[in-house]
Amino acid sequence: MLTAAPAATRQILQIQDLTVSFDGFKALNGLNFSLDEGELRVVIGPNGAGKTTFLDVLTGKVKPTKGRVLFKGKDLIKLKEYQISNLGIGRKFQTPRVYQNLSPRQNLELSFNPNKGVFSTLLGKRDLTDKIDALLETIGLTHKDRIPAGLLSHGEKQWLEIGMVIAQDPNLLLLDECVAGMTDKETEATGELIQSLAKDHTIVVIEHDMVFVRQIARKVTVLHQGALLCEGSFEEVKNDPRVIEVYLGSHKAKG
Amino acid sequence: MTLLFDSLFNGISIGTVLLIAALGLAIVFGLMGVINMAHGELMMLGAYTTFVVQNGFRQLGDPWRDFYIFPALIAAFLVTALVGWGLERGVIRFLYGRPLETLLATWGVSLILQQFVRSVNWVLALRLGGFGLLFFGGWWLLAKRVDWQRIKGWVLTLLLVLSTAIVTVGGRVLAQTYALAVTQPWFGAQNKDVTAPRWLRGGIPVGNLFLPNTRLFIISLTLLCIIGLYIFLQRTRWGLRIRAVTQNRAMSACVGIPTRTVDALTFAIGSGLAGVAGVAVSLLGSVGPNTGQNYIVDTFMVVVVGGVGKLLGSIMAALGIGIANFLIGSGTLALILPGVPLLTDTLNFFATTSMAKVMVFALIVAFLQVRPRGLFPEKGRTVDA
Amino acid sequence: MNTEEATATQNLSQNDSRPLLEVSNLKVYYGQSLIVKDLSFKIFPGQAVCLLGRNGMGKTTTLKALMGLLKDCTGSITFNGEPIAHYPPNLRARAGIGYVPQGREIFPRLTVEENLLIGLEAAPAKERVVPEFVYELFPMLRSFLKRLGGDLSGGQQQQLAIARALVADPKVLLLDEPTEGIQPSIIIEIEEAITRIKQERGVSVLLVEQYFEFAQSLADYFYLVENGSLIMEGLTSQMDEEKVRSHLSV
Amino acid sequence: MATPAQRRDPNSRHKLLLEGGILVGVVLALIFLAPAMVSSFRLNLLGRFLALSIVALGIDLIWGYTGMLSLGHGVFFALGGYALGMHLNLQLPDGRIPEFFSLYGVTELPWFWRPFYSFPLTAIAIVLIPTLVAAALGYLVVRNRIRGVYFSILTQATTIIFFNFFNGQQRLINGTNGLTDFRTLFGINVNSSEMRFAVYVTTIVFVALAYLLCRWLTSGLFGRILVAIRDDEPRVRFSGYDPTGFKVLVFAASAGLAGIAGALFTLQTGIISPNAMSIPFSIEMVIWVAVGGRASLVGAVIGAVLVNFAKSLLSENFPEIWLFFQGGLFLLVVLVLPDGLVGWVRTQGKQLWVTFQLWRRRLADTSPA
Amino acid sequence: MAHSLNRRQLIKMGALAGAGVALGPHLWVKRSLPAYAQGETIRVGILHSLSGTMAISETSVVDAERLAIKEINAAGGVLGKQIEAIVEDGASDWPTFAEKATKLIDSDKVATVFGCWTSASRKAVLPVFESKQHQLWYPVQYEGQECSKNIFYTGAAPNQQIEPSVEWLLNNKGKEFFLVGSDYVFPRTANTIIKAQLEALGGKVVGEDYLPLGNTEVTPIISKIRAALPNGGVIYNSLNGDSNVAFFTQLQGAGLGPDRYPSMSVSIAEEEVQAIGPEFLEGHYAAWNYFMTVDTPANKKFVEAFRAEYGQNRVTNDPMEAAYIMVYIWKQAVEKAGTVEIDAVRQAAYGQTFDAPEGMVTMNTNHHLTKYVRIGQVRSDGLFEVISATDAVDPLPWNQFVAETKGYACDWSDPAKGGRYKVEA
Ligand SMILES: Nc1ncnc2c1ncn2[C@@H]1O[C@H](COP(=O)(O)OP(=O)(O)OP(=O)(O)O)[C@@H](O)[C@H]1O
Ligand SMILES: Nc1ncnc2c1ncn2[C@@H]1O[C@H](COP(=O)(O)OP(=O)(O)OP(=O)(O)O)[C@@H](O)[C@H]1O
Ligand SMILES: NC(N)=O
Ligand SMILES: [Mg+2]
Ligand SMILES: [Mg+2]
Repeated sequence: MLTAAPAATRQILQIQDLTVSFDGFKALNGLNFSLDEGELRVVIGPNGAGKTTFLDVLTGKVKPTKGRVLFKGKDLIKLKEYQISNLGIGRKFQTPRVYQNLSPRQNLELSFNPNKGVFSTLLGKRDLTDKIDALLETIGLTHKDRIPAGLLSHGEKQWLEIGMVIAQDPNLLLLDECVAGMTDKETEATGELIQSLAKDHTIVVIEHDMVFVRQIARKVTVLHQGALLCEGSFEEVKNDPRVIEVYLGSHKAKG
Repeated sequence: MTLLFDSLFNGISIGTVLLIAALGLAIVFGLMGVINMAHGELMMLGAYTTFVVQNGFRQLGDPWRDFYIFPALIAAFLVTALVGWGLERGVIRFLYGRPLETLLATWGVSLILQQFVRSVNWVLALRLGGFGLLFFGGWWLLAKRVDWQRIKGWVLTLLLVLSTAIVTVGGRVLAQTYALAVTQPWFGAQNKDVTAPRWLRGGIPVGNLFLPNTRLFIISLTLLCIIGLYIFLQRTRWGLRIRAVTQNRAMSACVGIPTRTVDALTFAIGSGLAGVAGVAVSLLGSVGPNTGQNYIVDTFMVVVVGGVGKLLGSIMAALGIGIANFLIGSGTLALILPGVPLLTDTLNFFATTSMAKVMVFALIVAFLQVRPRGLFPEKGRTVDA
Repeated sequence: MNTEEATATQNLSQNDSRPLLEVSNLKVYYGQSLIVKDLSFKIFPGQAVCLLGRNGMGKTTTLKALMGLLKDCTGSITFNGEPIAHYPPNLRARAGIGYVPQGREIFPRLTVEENLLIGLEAAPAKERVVPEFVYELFPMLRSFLKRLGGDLSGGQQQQLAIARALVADPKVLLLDEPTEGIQPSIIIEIEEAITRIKQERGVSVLLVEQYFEFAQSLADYFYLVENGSLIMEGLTSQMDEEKVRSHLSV
Repeated sequence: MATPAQRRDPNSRHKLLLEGGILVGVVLALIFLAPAMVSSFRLNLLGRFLALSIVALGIDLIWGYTGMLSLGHGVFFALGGYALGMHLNLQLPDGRIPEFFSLYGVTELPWFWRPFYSFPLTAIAIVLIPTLVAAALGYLVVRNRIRGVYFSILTQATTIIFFNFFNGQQRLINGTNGLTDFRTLFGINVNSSEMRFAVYVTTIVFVALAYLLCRWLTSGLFGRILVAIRDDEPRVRFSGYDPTGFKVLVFAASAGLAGIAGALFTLQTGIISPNAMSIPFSIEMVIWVAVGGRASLVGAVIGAVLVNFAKSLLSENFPEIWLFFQGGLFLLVVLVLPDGLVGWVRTQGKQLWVTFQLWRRRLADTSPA
Repeated sequence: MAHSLNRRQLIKMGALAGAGVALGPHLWVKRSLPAYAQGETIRVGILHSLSGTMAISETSVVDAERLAIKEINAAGGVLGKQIEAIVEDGASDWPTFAEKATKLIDSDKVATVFGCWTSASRKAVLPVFESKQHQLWYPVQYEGQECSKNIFYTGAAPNQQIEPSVEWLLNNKGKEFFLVGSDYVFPRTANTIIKAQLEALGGKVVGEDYLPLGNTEVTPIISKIRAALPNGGVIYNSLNGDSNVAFFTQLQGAGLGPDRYPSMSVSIAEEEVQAIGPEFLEGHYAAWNYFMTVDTPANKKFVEAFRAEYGQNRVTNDPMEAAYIMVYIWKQAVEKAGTVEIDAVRQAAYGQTFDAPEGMVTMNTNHHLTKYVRIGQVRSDGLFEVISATDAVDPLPWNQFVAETKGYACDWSDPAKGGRYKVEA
């Protein structure tokens, strides 16, 4: 396994014994997990392993049955979704979720706003045009910046939502399957984008695309049946027989 | 003990009326998501159908006149189902996915239906029928021509003008020739009298109590409807189809469900149930153009308090509201809970029918604070996600 | 690109020379804008055809048009020798077109079992039981029969969507990015299963896929779409990979 | 459908100026041209309908933009109306109480009437009471994440509560009859033509102000968040916004507007009764907005004025069967103009414009030949 | 899918067609109506609810008014001119009443207005008629406590209906009363009067309940009546419209028959009996000035004329008769004044007598009619058996049982007295 993180790096996220149960079914089952500040972590695992549920807990969408979640030392469990978001956690959902009747430009503008109170939103003055233009360029939607986002294709929505998380500028980015439905080249571009973001953000990426995982992975966590199966470098994980058994499949894994 | 039983029976009596009125809505609104403001008017049509059937059976003389209620149930179901079917084909189907628009459109429909029963006479009926025959018949005939698409626009305009002109003139001639016989409204604005058959009047004395037959009849009718509905939704594939179609119309079509038929049929059944409710209501209250208006808010309340889309929820909600209504309105609650002076005073203040309504609705508001999605809320990931 | 030659090759590879699905001059508008521009292609019985293209190029739009979900489209669609362009979607489904849409489109408030039963609506046979093989292909489904479709994880939903299309025993399967969100081992199984269905039952497949290797190994023939037009087609076995990939990048 | 959200392109200033110009133009036309063109009866109707357009603006704000369908705005409208009505009923010589009290044997003015002797307090109450009631109700409801039809039904239940209460309390507020028989305001006869014109002008000014308020709320980031809440409220939370505050604010604001509208309407109609809290009236308000065009402020104003004029004219010309038309009108609008009149003008108007341009060009091309 | 492309167009057409069918004829009739040129007719307004809850009652009143106008026109009109009625729909909405009243006065310049049913609508239009110095004729029994210079009231004042009926009940049916009414001003005020009267005459009110207009759930009330009057007693009923049907069917369903629980209704007339069903009402009582069964030549003529005009199955009732009367009294007043000028007509109306279906009535200077009071019992055919009748009773708009108005009267013929003056003892 990896060496323990140097004492200087602070742990930004600590999770102990996290359990989420839905009418008796344990989507997460005694999960322990921690993340250092500035880390880029990839989480993989079979369908239904609990990866999305894990993000649901982190963002306040699901309240855990048991366990502790500390972000920057604060307990997240009692907080509401928007409070968590304002603490610095941004999320991209598994199926892209953008504001259908707002244009990509407006979607981004909404995420850029630093003060999200009612009155500061109403009274605040800001000009973000340049920043938004730059971001639109990055996500390749400059030419579609004025049409309602609901009309974008699937891949374009994926890009837009990535842009929205970036615009939010959180300390911790949670990206749930952000390259699904992208071409190989675009996947690669996304990988590069994520790596450049990783310079000054902590990031959790959930993915099934092994090529992509290999491109960006430093440390990989494997979830299985709501608990930690193993953790390590890409090569370590890829060759772990348990991972091959439950996840990759025996013959020809991609990547 | 009698007090309790009395309250229970009376509460259930009130509740079943709400329930039978709400059953159709539980389908149309609960399952299909159509905010049908004309639901009350469909009930009204059911009540008018009862009136017509009753008069027909009166002509038949004695043994028959007491059994009009059964054919009336069938007729009311069929008439309102037919109207519902037309409504779905003509209006609702263009509005799926826009629930709030259905509210506005059906509001328009409800106004039209109200006015229709006030104004309808032979002239109007023949005009509408004649127009339908001329216009749509002409359309049907001409649509067989090969160059139809090309000539469609102006031919339809022509047909429209022609058939309107013909029925207008025809109607006038008719009105002048036969005068009162054809211009007299069928129903008019006045209320009509539907009298329960003799065997439904009176009641059964049980100890100190008196259980009115009409109420017992309505309770049984409601039970019957619930059972029928349950079988339809759970034991046939329709229930599944309806739910699939309302959740995702496009995908339902893609798995081979004839969505149009499902929509029309579902709406027709929901409307037909409204008609049946109309029969029940005609035994209790008046039959008039406004008959439906009195029920519309309460029925929506029932469906929502129960949890939209939950049949069981609607049942519980209706009974709950009924019992609360009775307990508060009759002042029984104040009798049951003596001792606390302030509470008793408050309860007495609300112990008139009018103020009981205030109290019951206030309780509903409070209830929704506690259970924002009704008695039986949808659960799971997709809710509020 | 020599279309005739390609078609000839295609025909050669088939015993039955009549295409199962033939699309010619398909045009789709969204409002004023033309999204699919004059697309023509064929699929033969038992053949797997892949539609490649970058994001937003009109692949999903094409499949939706084939299902009859879009109103502003022109062109002819022939299925099994019958023109079906005027059919509503449910008749197309009943005629034997199975569809796995992008975004899964599971019925969220139906249970897994009900979702599968709904899939049977298009089945030609009248018996209403879910065939066993879908549970073998996706064992997960069996353990979650009573769970709401909307509660499933993304990948589980995707599996359910494929299963839902398979239960109806379609003649042609339209798959819009079927591997999205599915774990690698199951992708392999899906690939094997589709190959098997194709061979054993002669089911044709129209596949839209970004996962290049998957597309390559499953499809016999490919079409490359850019901005709503075909720019390249051919047998997958003879595909100029570099050229295709260059079109797939921005 | 999509919001005409303002784009910050270089000529946005220009557009803003244009819009302001048009607004001033319309206001001036209404004040100076309309009286010369229509009879005093119609002018009075126009004044009333303009008052109603203020509620319509409020409804558009919460329904058109934020997606909260209130079926109970009649309550806020009536609260505003009653506030002013009480003040008008108290314009009596020393110590006498409004006449209707004697019907029920009430000899002493109920305590809550007292503040309404003062016009400033009344003016504050007209806005503040509806706003506070809405804020309290809105907070409870929104905080519990009651949305969609649940919200609508809840507002409907509230309406019934208020209606029955006002309807049943003859001794406090004159029950069904409502407040009527207004004589003077500021010592001037409310039926005098000067007063009527003054009220008319005031109404126009308030419509303009309400328009500006809504315009301010719906443009810019705030407006976009409203739309985002309408589209996907839970998602908004993950973007870091608490929708509660936003929703309560616009709900309260729209209730305040309804209160003002109610007061102006009452003054011009001469009566406020619990009928204003009846369900049909609240539904009609929504219909005005739908007819004009959801999520279009101009549409709300136009819708309110047009629908009401249509209703007036239809019922005058076909008193026996006008409901056929009224119902037909709603049907037609919903089916044929799904985006309301303004939406229709936007799409069809654009098309017509394009056709017209083409035609002109063709004309220009062929003319020299 | 070309068919869906055209759906808008089709709907539009369908709607137009529907509208055409429904309205074309009306447009036609409308335009062809006044055969006589403008200025040769006298316009009058008719202002009732033709839609909404109150349409149930008010439409037949319109029928009666139209009949009277038609008869007058057939007999040569008034002042040699034909009367032209402009009908407006108050839509059961009080502000709408006010709006339409204004319209009739300002736009149509009518000579007078016949209209209203509910007291609420009358109160709503009262300021309009007063501020415009115009005139309303109001045909329904009401709660009194009002005496406007601009309104003529041709229905009963409380002392011409409620008070005598209470007295009759006390004398004949019992001392314990349960009061049921619709939740609006007439029943509430009527019950205030009844309570004062019972207190003065030694009766007792054992319970009181109000149902919202149009509400039909009466189960709690029935329970209360049984609880309050276990051994029978008098039910005094001022429910309006729809609620009555529910009330009487359930009263019978619960076994509370007229033998032990006689009820006296003041808002149920022949039309309502038809709608409720005579079998539920048989044996119950109602108090009115007029019943269809009143045996006078004038009534015979009235009923025949009405049925000839509107159909043999139609019935007449008290408000219809009052409406019929008021058109004639207005006509007589106009003829006496020689003009339609409001004030002249008002002066001329005082003392007008008319041989009405109910008997000879006289317009008083307090703007109310001297009328006959009758108690009727419902027969099996749905008409009333008149079982008690008084001589003509003079109207007292200000109630003499209610403390605040005791000793007050109204007289508009004397400027010194006016609407509310203290009568010297
Ligand atoms: N509300 C719920 N009710 C019941 N079961 C649930 C609920 N939410 C999640 N589950 C179950 O919990 C398990 C974990 O789901 P989750 O979405 O976290 O998986 P995942 O790891 O993200 O999978 P994928 O890779 O397919 O996205 C699944 O089996 C899912 O069916
Ligand atoms: N309803 C719509 N109205 C207008 N434009 C639309 C609509 N739906 C899609 N589009 C546009 O049509 C184009 C093609 O979309 P489509 O979904 O077919 O792309 P795709 O090839 O499937 O892309 P992806 O790989 O991202 O799924 C996109 O540019 C999209 O913005
Ligand atoms: N005056 C009445 N009956 O309202
Ligand atoms: Mg997931
Ligand atoms: Mg796609």
